Amino acid sequence: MKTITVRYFAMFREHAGVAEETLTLDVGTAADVFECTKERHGSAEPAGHCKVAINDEMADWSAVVSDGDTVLLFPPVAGG
Amino acid sequence: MKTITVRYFAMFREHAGVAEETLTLDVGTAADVFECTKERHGSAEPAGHCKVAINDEMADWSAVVSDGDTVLLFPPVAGG
Amino acid sequence: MLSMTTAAIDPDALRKKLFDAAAGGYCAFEGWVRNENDGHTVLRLEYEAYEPLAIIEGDKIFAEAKREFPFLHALCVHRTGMLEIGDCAVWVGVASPHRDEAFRACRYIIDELKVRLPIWKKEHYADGHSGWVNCERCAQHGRAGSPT
Amino acid sequence: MLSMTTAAIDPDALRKKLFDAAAGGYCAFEGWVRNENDGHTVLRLEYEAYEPLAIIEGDKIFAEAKREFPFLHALCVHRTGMLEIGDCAVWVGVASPHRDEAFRACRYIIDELKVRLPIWKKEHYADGHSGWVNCERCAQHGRAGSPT
Repeated sequence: MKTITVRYFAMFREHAGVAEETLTLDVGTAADVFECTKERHGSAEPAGHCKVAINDEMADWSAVVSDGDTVLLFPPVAGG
Repeated sequence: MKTITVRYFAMFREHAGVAEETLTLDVGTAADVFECTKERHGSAEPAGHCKVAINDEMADWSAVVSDGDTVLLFPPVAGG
Repeated sequence: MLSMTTAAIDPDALRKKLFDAAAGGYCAFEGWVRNENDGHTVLRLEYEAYEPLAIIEGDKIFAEAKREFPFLHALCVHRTGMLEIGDCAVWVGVASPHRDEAFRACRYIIDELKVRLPIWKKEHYADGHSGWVNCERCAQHGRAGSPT
Repeated sequence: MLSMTTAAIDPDALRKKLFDAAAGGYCAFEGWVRNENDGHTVLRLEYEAYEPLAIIEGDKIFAEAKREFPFLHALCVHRTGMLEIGDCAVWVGVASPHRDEAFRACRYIIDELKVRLPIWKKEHYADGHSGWVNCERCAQHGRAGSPT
């Protein structure tokens, strides 16, 4: 089990009802973290449309998360 | 013979030394007028790079000029 | 260089920062909050950004644009928070010796910025609903699961 | 709509004329007098125009742009007379619902305007010479025939 801090943005934050939470999860990759949060809070958004960062660096969904990491979940963007 | 008022712009005006002059010419088309002014004031510019207007309307070089017309000779443009 | 602000954007002040005696062409783009999207009457737009990563990604976009379309100076300011109709949400300006690079770099920057920066916008509609732009599936879910 | 002026162009005032609640994208282009052309140091630029036909041709260009890239509003102001380095010689602004039309219409207008309007510019160089831009053959003749 790993202790992971998850930060939610925009729609994801609204779904979760919190901007940030620290969870104890049995996960390997960033994609696993995303799946866990979907089970927890719901979302039909596929990972392919979303982006993820680990400890303030953009990452692939296949990136391995380590105990103590902060994972940022970004729904589809629309700047400008 | 036709009485034609010729107006010169930019470099053409500098060549001619006048902005406008009224000439009595034996000409048929706007191109003929241009040739006459080249003989009179000099210029190596081919008509293809220049534009002509007759009585404030853009015209083709093949347009026929009439007695009393004003012919405007435009060297190559470069706005902006 | 990209920066974020919650204050009103001042295009004229930004434009003056790009002045250069070697610049012959200047191109600017502004995104304004408009009153309609996809058939819905929009009352206002709410922008949220994650600034630390937006700045980093913005720097990458500027570097790519400069490599591709060499320009002299470029700036971009993106506003966040609640914006009203007509407000300027984003401003991009580019100065270069000739106009082609100015137009192309400006277009590249705004195009990339819209799809790569961690910035989200929520439309508030006349009918009382609201929705996150570009987030159709999660918005669908949102409608089914929670009345946001 | 195109207009000509001998006074300094005020981009911010012009930009405000294009505001529209239905506009989501705004693109502007400015041509600035730069200090160099073709390896020559330029001190200033002199613009001459034949306004009656410039206005007519400008209207045609705007109509073409609007047909091709439907926009809400567009304006262009071209300055004439003697301009110094850094002065704005021409300003084009376009507002449209989406950014693509704004960029494309703006580009179309400035591109066409530069080759179609009866406007001429004379560069004044640091070495004391001057030359009409785009008028190489008559310039050659000018150098040979008269010391203008």
